[in-house]
Amino acid sequence: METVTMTLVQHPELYLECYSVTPDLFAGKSLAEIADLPAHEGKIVWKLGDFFKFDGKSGATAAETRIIVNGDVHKMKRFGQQMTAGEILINSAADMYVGCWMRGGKITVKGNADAFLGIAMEGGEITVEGDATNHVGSAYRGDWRGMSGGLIRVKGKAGNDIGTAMTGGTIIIEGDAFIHVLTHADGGTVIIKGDVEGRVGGQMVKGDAYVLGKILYPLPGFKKVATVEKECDGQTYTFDQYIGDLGERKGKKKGEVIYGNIYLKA
Amino acid sequence: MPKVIENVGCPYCGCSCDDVRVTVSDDGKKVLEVENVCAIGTEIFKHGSSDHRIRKPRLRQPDGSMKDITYEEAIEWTAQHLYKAKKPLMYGFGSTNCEGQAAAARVMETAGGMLDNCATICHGPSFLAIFDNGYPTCTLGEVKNRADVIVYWGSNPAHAHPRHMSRYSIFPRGFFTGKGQKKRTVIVVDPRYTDTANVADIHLRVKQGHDYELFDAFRMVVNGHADDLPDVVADVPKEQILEVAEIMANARFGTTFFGMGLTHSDGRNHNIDIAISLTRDLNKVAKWTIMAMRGHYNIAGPGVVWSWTFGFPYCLDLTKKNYAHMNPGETSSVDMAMRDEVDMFINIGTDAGAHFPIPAVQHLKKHPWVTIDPSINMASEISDLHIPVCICGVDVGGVVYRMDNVPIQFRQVIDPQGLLDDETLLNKIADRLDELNAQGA
Amino acid sequence: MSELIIKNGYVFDPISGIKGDKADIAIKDGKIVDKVSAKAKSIDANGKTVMAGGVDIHTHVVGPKVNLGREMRPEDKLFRGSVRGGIVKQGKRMEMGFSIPSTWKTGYSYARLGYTYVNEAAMPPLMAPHVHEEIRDTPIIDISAMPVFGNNWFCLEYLKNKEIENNAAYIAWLLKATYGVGIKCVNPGGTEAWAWGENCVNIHDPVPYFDITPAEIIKGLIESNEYLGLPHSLHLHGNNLGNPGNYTDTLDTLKLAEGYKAKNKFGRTQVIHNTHLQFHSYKGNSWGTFGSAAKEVMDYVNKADNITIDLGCVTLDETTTMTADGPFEHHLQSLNHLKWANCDVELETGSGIVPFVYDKDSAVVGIQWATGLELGLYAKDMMRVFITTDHPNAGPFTRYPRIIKWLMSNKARLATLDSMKGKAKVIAATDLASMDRELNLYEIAMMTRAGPARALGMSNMYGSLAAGADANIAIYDLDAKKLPTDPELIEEAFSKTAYTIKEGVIVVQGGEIVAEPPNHTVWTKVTMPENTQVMRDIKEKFTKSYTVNLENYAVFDDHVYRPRAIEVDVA
Amino acid sequence: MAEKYILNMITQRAVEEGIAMEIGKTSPEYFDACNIIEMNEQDMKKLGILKNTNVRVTSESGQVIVKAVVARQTVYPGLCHIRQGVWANQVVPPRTQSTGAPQYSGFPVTVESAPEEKLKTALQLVQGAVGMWKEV
Repeated sequence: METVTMTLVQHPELYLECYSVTPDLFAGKSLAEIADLPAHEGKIVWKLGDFFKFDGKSGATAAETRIIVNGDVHKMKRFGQQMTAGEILINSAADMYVGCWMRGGKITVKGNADAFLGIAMEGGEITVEGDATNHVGSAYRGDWRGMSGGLIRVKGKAGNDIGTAMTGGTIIIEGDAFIHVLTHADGGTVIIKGDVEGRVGGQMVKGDAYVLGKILYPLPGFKKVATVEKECDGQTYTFDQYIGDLGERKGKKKGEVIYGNIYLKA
Repeated sequence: MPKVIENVGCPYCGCSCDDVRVTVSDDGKKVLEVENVCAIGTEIFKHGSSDHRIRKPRLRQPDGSMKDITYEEAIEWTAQHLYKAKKPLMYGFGSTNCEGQAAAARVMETAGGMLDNCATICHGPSFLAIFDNGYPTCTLGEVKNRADVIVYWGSNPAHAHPRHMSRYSIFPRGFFTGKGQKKRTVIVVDPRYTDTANVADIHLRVKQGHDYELFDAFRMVVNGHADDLPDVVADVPKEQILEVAEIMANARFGTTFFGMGLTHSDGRNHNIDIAISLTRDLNKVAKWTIMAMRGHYNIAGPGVVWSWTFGFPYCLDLTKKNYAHMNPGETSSVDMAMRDEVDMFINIGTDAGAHFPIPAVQHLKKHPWVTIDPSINMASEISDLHIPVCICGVDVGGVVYRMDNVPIQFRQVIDPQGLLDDETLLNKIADRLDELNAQGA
Repeated sequence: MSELIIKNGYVFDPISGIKGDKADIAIKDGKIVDKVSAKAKSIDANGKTVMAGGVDIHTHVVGPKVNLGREMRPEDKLFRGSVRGGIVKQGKRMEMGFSIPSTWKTGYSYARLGYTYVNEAAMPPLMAPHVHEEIRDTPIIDISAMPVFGNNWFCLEYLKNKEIENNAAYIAWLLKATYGVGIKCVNPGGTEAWAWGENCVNIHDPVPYFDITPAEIIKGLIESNEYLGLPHSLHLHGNNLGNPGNYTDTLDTLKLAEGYKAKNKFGRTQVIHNTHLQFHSYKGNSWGTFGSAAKEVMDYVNKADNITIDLGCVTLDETTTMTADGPFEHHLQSLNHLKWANCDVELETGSGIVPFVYDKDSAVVGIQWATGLELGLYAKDMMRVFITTDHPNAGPFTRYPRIIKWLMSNKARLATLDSMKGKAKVIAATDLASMDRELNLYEIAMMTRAGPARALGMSNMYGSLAAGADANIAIYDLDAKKLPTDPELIEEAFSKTAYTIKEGVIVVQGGEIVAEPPNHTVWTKVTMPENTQVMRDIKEKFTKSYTVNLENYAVFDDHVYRPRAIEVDVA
Repeated sequence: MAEKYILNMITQRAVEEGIAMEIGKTSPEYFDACNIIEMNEQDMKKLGILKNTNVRVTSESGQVIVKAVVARQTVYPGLCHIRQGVWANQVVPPRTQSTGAPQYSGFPVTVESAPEEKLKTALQLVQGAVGMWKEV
């Protein structure tokens, strides 16, 4: 694997859209060609080279390309948009849409990530060492096809709309979360290791939520059915199992009704 | 001889009443009398012929004072700043006609900027819910003619839509509802005992910010899980939930009118989303519709006009010039203000100065600020340039969209006396931008 | 005086009977003429196919339900693969949306396909000003819109009492009030029933309260239409759309036209135009036994020369269904569980919208796809059978070139069929695999311009290359004498014209928009003696039941853009 | 000295505010209509606030002086309401939960008796916030 290191030399005045920063677009290009890739700041179309200095070398394919981003890029959006393979390491906080519509590969953000982290992700892995905000692994507005595969791990806390309209894949929030976890989901798994304010699994057709802390305001649509031992992110705990959302429509498989589940640590 | 103009549209709330009678002076310059209008609407017509109306654009001077300038100078100033800005934002349209909104779309597409309307801080979450779950609705006449159960949820028409209950919902005698209020059941869900709750048959005093749970509870009942319901949900006792669910399920025709109580509290769009889910559930057993209590007489307008222009109703990012992008939370005015994402602000037909949370105003004020509005308001009084325009429905007519998206044709009642209307002003700005773009290219 | 001559193209013009001969088409001041002066600008169409500008008889491109579809589907504008779906920057304004394009994209896209006139198939009268605002903002193409009548309280009451004359007078008044072009009827009675959560599933199912049946509504509207002698016939979307086994209801509906003869001065021959017939031609009694009844239905249509139809072909895309058939959309959302919009319109109509994914691997979808094509291939009189997708219901109109490809090439059909997971079921439930008919360009010209123009009663203006018609012309990069063996090239040629000419102005060249002349709003102006009874009824309904004042209901003249009236006199 | 006690604040339209707004945001009518906080009587007692006296309302994003009144459209204990407009927006948090709509309804505030504090006009508040206010 080859590595391209991009180091911030100039802060944008507003926000910069770094949709070109993906292993797919860097692969097979010289540093000069990479520096020539576009980035929008409002209506101005800049080149990545106007903000970053580039070192190293890209691989022949996305899978063979690692990108390291140095400098404070918290005002830069859309790192790893639609990437299919390779790696991105961001050594600071990043703005919105990290790994949006991502299909494969790996992204690590050392700091915080802003909203719409990994929205509509299909595969790959995102790790955020700081906090995330709202809409982690949720769907784009109006789409009933949210995150469908891959793994998002947030080591800090997160806000609202985690896994909205999710259909597959896994989201792990190691800290607390606010409201709306797996809302409208039709599959997928969300693990919250801290506490949640409420609205876990609202309008959920199918899917699994694991909460290791407390749910302050549980929804009336969930009913406790069992106490079970389950593995959750490599550890086994005893959970109270709730099924729901009983207000929402439910599918059937082999004559059995399929429910969404909340596993709340007992 | 004073002249009476009938069937005039009222430029206040989303009721967009079109039965106002206005008497104007012989010279067509003054409104003498208005009838069939609520107290708020009256003030708008009065204001239209006030001697204190601003009639010339005003540019702020280095000493902080405002100096009258010509429209041509104001157009030039605005076009130049739009041209220079990397990411200008035009926001407002609570009180403009659709013709003006279409012209605004052209301006911001040409400028490569952001375009947003007041829905962003009002019913924007309702749009988000419509995106996610659809919108089973009807026109207001259906409610008047058919509805036997009416729910006002987080909305307070007694204050915000003064003639709503009398023209469209509770009181009128419609075709199948000849007995009017007597045959209708009215339910109000609100954390306050509002003046609307006061005329209702049932008031559910929901715990503020917990409407989502209450909707979930209703859906449980409608979908056959009443037995699993907790004793109290969002401060509402189970018996009351069962009682109201029974009324809803037995409606011949029911309508839920929802307002800011849902869009402004925790969960925002999800509160409406689940209300739509409940409406869908109820349509399995009864006939149900749902409607947003849109605030202004034509605030549905920009959503309609920009949807046919760009495919999105609000929060438009037109900076890419060849395609539009929308994602509220990112491209919404208050979020962009708070993140310092924009570098010019045009406030049109609204008052961001008064209605945005003050930190957002402080952020926006770091950059050039233009206010296009007939009145002196908070935005005009902090702006660099204030351009007065016609009041739609008073000095200029046009098409407006009522809260149920029914287009209503508004009439001009008095002479604009030299004031430009929004459409003309904005098209002149767009023409000038076309020239600047051509020169730049 | 602008003059233009198109030289040496292979001309296909069913209206004047030209079947692919090399001919020159002369244009002067926006009209087709017999000849022009030597100074005329010339276009070399050598080796190319020349047809009149396309005419779409049934599409949903402007108005409230189309626009709510746009509004409620931001994802229709999102990434599709690596690019944004269907967003092309070619005109002056942005082009947005795939299944429900923005008004600008609509105009530009139709022009690129060589279409210059389209008929918006459903205008709720109360919302007419909205329709006209969108027509203003749709570039290039002329547009007419049909107000919907099949669930209108006035019509239900007049027709219940057999008052054809009053019903006709009301229709004439409403055409003027809305600047509408003709009579649309959607799920007669069923949409009114839906206002109470019910439906009329066949033509004898009575409408709640109004005590009338769909059959009576349909016959009454035919009679009213012929009483007025409107340019177009009753434009019908019948009951029980979309359900297995519905073809018997369709045949019952079509038989209602028996004994009626078209009375008009426009050369129209049909009394019913049955739209999107594909959705009405199903066998079976469940989704498991679902099958095509295209043969049974077309056998009837072929015999009944007072009927025209359009296909409503499924294009195998993710699209957005939208119709004034409110109960159908409610039913559809219960099947696919996607978002659902509905809007019941007071005293008049309703509508529903549900996104739909026509997944080619679903056997039912494959059968729908085959059914639409079978209808076209079983047709005998191509002047009565028109290509549509019921845009955007069975797919976006931007796929017309693909439908043309399938109709013109058995190879293309079999290739698509081969790619379907449910291929075996599709073959078993339809005749398509055994049909080797391939339509020719003359037949395509009948199905896409000459036929629809005649059915709309406008073949003196549109869909024709005869002298006197509007100079609306499409030149396709297709050598009519040497059609490509690769069917994909047929699709490509019909996707982007070499030239599109609108009223004598070149608007598309090499697939790119080069000009945007103003379009027209086409409508029907009926002149007839005032009917005091009807005027009284109108006043009463507005006083008692509408929420908009009568004086604000009719579209103001200055809210109609560049109107072009078709005049009808009723003595 | 009253203790600090967290209330849940909402801000909504009122007809008085609507009328006054159309008269003008710099009018005395607007001033009178919008600079009041409506509370439950129990909360006022608990906080030692006398009816129709000024209080200081503080949220995570700012503070404002308004006059405390017993809500005519009753709020339950723990809930308070300032009519939408300039005064409410001094304390409304601009956070939107990534929807674009600020937290107008349902945010924590403290309300303290401040009878000596003066009410500010709308213009004074808004121009003051952006450094443009000049005493005349």
